[in-house]
Amino acid sequence: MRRILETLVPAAPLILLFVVWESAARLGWAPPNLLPAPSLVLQRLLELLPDGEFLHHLGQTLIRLLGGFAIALVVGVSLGLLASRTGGGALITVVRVLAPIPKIALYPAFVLIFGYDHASKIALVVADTLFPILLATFHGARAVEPKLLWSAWAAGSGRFASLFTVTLPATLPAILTGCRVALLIACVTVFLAEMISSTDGLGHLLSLAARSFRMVDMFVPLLLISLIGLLLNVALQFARKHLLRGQS
Amino acid sequence: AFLALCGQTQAADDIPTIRVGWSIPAEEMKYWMMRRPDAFPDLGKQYRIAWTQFQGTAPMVQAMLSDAIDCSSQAPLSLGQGAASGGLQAYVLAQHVGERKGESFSVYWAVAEDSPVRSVADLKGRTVGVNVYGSGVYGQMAMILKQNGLDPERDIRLVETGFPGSEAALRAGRVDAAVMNQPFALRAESKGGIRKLFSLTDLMPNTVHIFEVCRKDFTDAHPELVKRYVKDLRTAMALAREDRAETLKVVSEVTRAPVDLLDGYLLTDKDFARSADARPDFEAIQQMLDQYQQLGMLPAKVDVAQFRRDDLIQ
Amino acid sequence: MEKRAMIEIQRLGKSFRIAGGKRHVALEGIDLNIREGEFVSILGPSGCGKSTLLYMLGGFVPPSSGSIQVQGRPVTGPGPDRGPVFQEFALFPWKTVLGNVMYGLRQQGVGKREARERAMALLHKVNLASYADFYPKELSGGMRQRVAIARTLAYDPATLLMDEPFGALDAHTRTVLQNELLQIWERDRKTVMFVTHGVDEAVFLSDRVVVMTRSPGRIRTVVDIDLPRPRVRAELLVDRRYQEYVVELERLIEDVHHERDAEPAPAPVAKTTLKVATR
Amino acid sequence: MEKRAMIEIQRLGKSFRIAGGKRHVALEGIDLNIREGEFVSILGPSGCGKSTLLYMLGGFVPPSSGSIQVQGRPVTGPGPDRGPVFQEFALFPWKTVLGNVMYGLRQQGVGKREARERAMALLHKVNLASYADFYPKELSGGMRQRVAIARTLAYDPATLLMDEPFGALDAHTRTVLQNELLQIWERDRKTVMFVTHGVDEAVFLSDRVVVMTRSPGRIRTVVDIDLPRPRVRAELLVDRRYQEYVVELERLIEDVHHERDAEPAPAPVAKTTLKVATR
Amino acid sequence: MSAQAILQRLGAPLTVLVLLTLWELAARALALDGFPTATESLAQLPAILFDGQSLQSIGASLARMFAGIGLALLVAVPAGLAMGRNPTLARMLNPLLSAAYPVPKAALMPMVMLWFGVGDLSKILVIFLGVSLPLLYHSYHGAARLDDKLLWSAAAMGMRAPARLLRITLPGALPEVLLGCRVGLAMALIVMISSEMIARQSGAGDLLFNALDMALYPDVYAMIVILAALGFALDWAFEHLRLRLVHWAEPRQDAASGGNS
Ligand SMILES: Nc1ncnc2c1ncn2[C@@H]1O[C@H](COP(=O)(O)OP(=O)(O)OP(=O)(O)O)[C@@H](O)[C@H]1O
Ligand SMILES: Nc1ncnc2c1ncn2[C@@H]1O[C@H](COP(=O)(O)OP(=O)(O)OP(=O)(O)O)[C@@H](O)[C@H]1O
Ligand SMILES: [Mg+2]
Ligand SMILES: [Mg+2]
Repeated sequence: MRRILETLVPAAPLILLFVVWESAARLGWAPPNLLPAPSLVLQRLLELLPDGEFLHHLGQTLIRLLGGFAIALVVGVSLGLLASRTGGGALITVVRVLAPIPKIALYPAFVLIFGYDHASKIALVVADTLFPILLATFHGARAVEPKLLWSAWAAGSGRFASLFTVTLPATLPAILTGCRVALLIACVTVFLAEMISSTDGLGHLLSLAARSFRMVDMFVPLLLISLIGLLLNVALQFARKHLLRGQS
Repeated sequence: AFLALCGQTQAADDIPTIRVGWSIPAEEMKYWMMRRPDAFPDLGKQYRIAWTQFQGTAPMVQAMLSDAIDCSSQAPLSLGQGAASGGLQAYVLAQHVGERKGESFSVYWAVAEDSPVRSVADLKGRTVGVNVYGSGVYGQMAMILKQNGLDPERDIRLVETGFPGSEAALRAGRVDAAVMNQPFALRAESKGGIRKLFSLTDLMPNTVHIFEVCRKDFTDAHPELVKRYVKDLRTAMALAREDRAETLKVVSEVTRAPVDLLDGYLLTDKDFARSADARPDFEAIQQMLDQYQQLGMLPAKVDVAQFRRDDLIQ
Repeated sequence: MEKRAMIEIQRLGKSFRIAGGKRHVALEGIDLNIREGEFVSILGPSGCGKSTLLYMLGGFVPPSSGSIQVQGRPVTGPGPDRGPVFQEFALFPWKTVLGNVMYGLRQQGVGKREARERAMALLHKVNLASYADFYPKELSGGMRQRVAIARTLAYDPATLLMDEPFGALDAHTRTVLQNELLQIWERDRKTVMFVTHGVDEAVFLSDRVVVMTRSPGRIRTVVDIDLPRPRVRAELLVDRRYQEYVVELERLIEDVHHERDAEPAPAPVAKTTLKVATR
Repeated sequence: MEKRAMIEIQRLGKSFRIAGGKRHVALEGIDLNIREGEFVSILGPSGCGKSTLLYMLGGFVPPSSGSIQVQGRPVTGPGPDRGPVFQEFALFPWKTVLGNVMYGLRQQGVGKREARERAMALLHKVNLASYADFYPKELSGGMRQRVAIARTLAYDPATLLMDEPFGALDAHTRTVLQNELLQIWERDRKTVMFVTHGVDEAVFLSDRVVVMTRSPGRIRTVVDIDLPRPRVRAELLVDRRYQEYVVELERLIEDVHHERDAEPAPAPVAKTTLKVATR
Repeated sequence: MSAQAILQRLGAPLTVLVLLTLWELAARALALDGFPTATESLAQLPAILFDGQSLQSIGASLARMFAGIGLALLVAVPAGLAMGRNPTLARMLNPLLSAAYPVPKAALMPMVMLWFGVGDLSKILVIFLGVSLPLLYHSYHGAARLDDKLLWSAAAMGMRAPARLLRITLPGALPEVLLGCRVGLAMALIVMISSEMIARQSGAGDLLFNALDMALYPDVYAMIVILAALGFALDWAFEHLRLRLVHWAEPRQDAASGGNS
């Protein structure tokens, strides 16, 4: 009983949202040609899920999403750690200049450089998710208690090695927060890339449906990306719990 | 919608306002009205216009469905889909641009000069660029491919380049055939190295590209207002055609394209066709709607009659 | 039998920039030579710069003036020859107790298995073997302090820089660890800099006791503790000389506290001839 | 003359979930009554649960079993009647020394000016007046500890819960603050729970001393300290009864340490008849 | 020492110069139509910067951006802090948030237009959503990692929970909150532009996307340069503010470098 309640609490707002949405659609609070009932969307989603072609689109999106995120994670954490050490000032200037650029404007160049396949979309995801991770890592690393580093150096750990044995684990909480932000941005960006120019992926399905005003079909990818975001976040939360079991 | 009122820049006095959506690059009538309002005696005095620019026609259908705008520029496909699937009810009141075989520019697909692709059929297995997958232009291309024995879904690899990115994609070798529209076609031609493969006039001589649409409920409620608007649109068309030099300036102000570039095609035979009275070509529209239905891009037959309100067009 | 100086501190000073933008002088004109294998304690009022001195010896913080040489070479940074035990412990929160103690060994290239064994042996000594899998946040203050001590002892640095290492321990545990430390020291002849507030602890453990003035810290006096070694607590406690040392140091500390800030501190006496305790 | 119980602790126990998922018992079956205005010290081995006990008294951490009543009402949360001094100080890092000490006063609605004056007076007492504008990170360990003491004394809670409050101080400063605390206590008759590792400190300050067993902590013995008040250090140090208390408590602590874990802890003796020290 | 100081002063301009040179070289080497060289793009700057209307557009965008940021600060920071200190609240809101944030705002434009019109309000909303993401999560985790004993101390002084959120949790988590702000500020410029992608009135995004639509790539990149400069200036100003606000938390000046080497 208690367990049921415990799993229900986090789900409650989502359920509430669904109820409100459903009644909004059913009771005509929102025009049905703009907002379809969630039950219809869910039903369509369940119809589509076993469909091979739909799964292919889903797969394409996931490859771009996770591929881009993984690259941003590795690059962002490495650069952030390096920038936190002396001499990293130049790197931070570069970040300052590049971070606020709307990456979407670079997309034409990405397409010409990387082609119309995965690479250009992954590049866009990387460009959008890199900086949240990099900045979080940088600030986290700068705030590491110096005595932890001193302890490591005194124990014979080299400057470079201590980056991984001390700075990285001590920065992990900040990095994971950056990841959380970046992961959600990645979800949005991959859709944006697929909506602008693509012939596959969920974003493509969405813009196709939107252009022909098939609202139920349009909300299927939206619902799916929500679910993906939710699942990725749950995964991240587990990772966080495991990785930070000693801390906080 | 009540929130829309707060966000909207409402006219302080009781001069009626039309909320109009527009886009670039080929709506000279609207650009004139935006940039040279003094040339229109009623504008600003009898009625006002709140302009909002959109990326493409589909968002404008959505905006009309959301009651966020009253009138907008549309293309046959987006209007047809809006009507068939979105429940949009609207009138087509003026035509911005179309094509006229032999007299005007026609959207075409280009290949590199030295490309082995010589005919449409040669496109089999090639990468073809299109502005937007599922757009009207795509539909007509698909029709042409079919007529040449190609299955547009299987026999070619399609990528979305958009009109602006088309030339660059072709030159970078990312596509084998690229879709060309003005002013990008002119720029590409002047640099050379490309060859026309086929154009939309191969399919039909009088493709309609953009026309003006107003919501039915809005028009029926404010017929006088819409009438004034349509009248001014026609005045703008006349002005645009008469005073080309000024039109070049106006368009340059709006699109920020340099006058030199515009001078190369705008309102010449390298440009789309405009009719003096800006009258919509309903027949051509119907023909296009039928093609789209044939291709499965429209779920049902859309009768153009529902978009007519002749008393406003005279 | 004079041994050569392991650590040479000359006219060492340190000032900090504080939030207002002003500078705060923490230490001034410290002169001190420490021989190899010597056990030197530092006594001084709270805030007089004892920790700061250790940081500079460790090479963690650069001096503002003066110089420090260890084995004839200027200190440019930390090294595994000088092992610190920080006042705030500074345990790695992401590592278990065992992981913390193994860290230094692993850094020195000791194999996992051996590192584990040696770490566990040390944990037994500090009476924390049953807490090997705990994380620092799950420990009490005194337990953390013991882990910090074990972590540094584990990789066996030639010099120990210990900042009130037994401050959070109960009397019994403290005595046990004092004896443990003395044993290690007597066996390996480490050089030890030992900051403490316990006068009796300082006398019990040290060859020399440095008494510092109030902030800004200078060296007030250096007292040689001429007591036989190995020292046994029970014997020492009834030794008259031991008691005299304690009384004398307590008096010195009282003096330090009652010297007005305005008065110039007496000239440092670090250069007194060193007498090696008879062993 | 029996005063009524200020704090009633019954069969109190606390266990923690540790990282592995297991539970670790920190405290077990604590029974203790503390009268209003009583000064009770707690002695016990490192890690036996002294801090945990104070956390529960403060209402910061809920007990796993048993109950605590303060003035007849169960503790449900923290309140300004019980002021803690934490072992790790827990200063507000974004406030200056002065800001930290003023904080509680301002919280109680004392005007800015008055709060400032009272805070400065306290800072003078802990000898930190010239550091009023420093931020916590710019202080030495002992200075931080003094700020923490001043911060709690400032808002004048009826009960003080002090966790090794003088642990990081040098002997002189410690004596000064002990006397200060005694004065405040004698004037305001606060109830004080005082965790310490200093047996002499406990005897010098307390009405009763609670000795705890090794982890999991239980109460081993409660010793009444039947020494006259007001107590003067110089007199006390030569008082035979004082020395006897110290020796007895030291012996008790030794015993506690040598009791095997396996042995059942002796029955708690908290309910011994309380004798109020003659004053 | 002074040479080092000079180098430090010149560091940022020097880095920017290197960046521009790299861009120039890369663009020349690639010779792509959609990727103009630095010189071509910088040449377009005066046309934009000396045009009153363009400046007004950029100003209008910035005004919306600051409105969005202000809203995000007011809503996301308290919400994040509350989630950080209240696990039940966090458990309830987390799924909702992680399901809501991934939804591309562009796709919801019809609904947004329906409820908020095509004007400033809907754009401010989109900016708010973008900026609130890092603010919320950094506040959340910052608050969750706060040392309990600080809150205990305040509670023992008689401070109630809502006041603790404002006066203890907020300052205690401030370093992390401000990190969220720094990320949010960079994102604000990005969202400011992308909020103007679909429905445009006068704004910086309008300038940029029009140039994109016309394939005027040097203009696009000139806008990018302007945005980068704006971002740089904002970040620079914010860093100063940040250091003033959290100087108490910065590790010792000479700490991370360690030693006097
Ligand atoms: N980062 C800093 N910024 C400014 N002043 C500092 C800093 N660190 C230490 N100080 C000052 O330097 C002086 C010496 O500090 P230190 O920690 O060395 O004292 P200590 O002798 O170890 O004291 P304690 O016995 O209390 O630990 C103090 O007055 C302190 O205020
Ligand atoms: N958060 C926690 N999780 C798990 N175990 C804990 C936690 N906090 C304390 N403990 C355990 O509870 C026991 C008592 O800890 P506590 O801090 O109360 O000890 P203490 O008597 O104050 O010791 P010390 O004198 O060393 O400060 C210890 O064994 C410790 O490991
Ligand atoms: Mg210190
Ligand atoms: Mg404790």
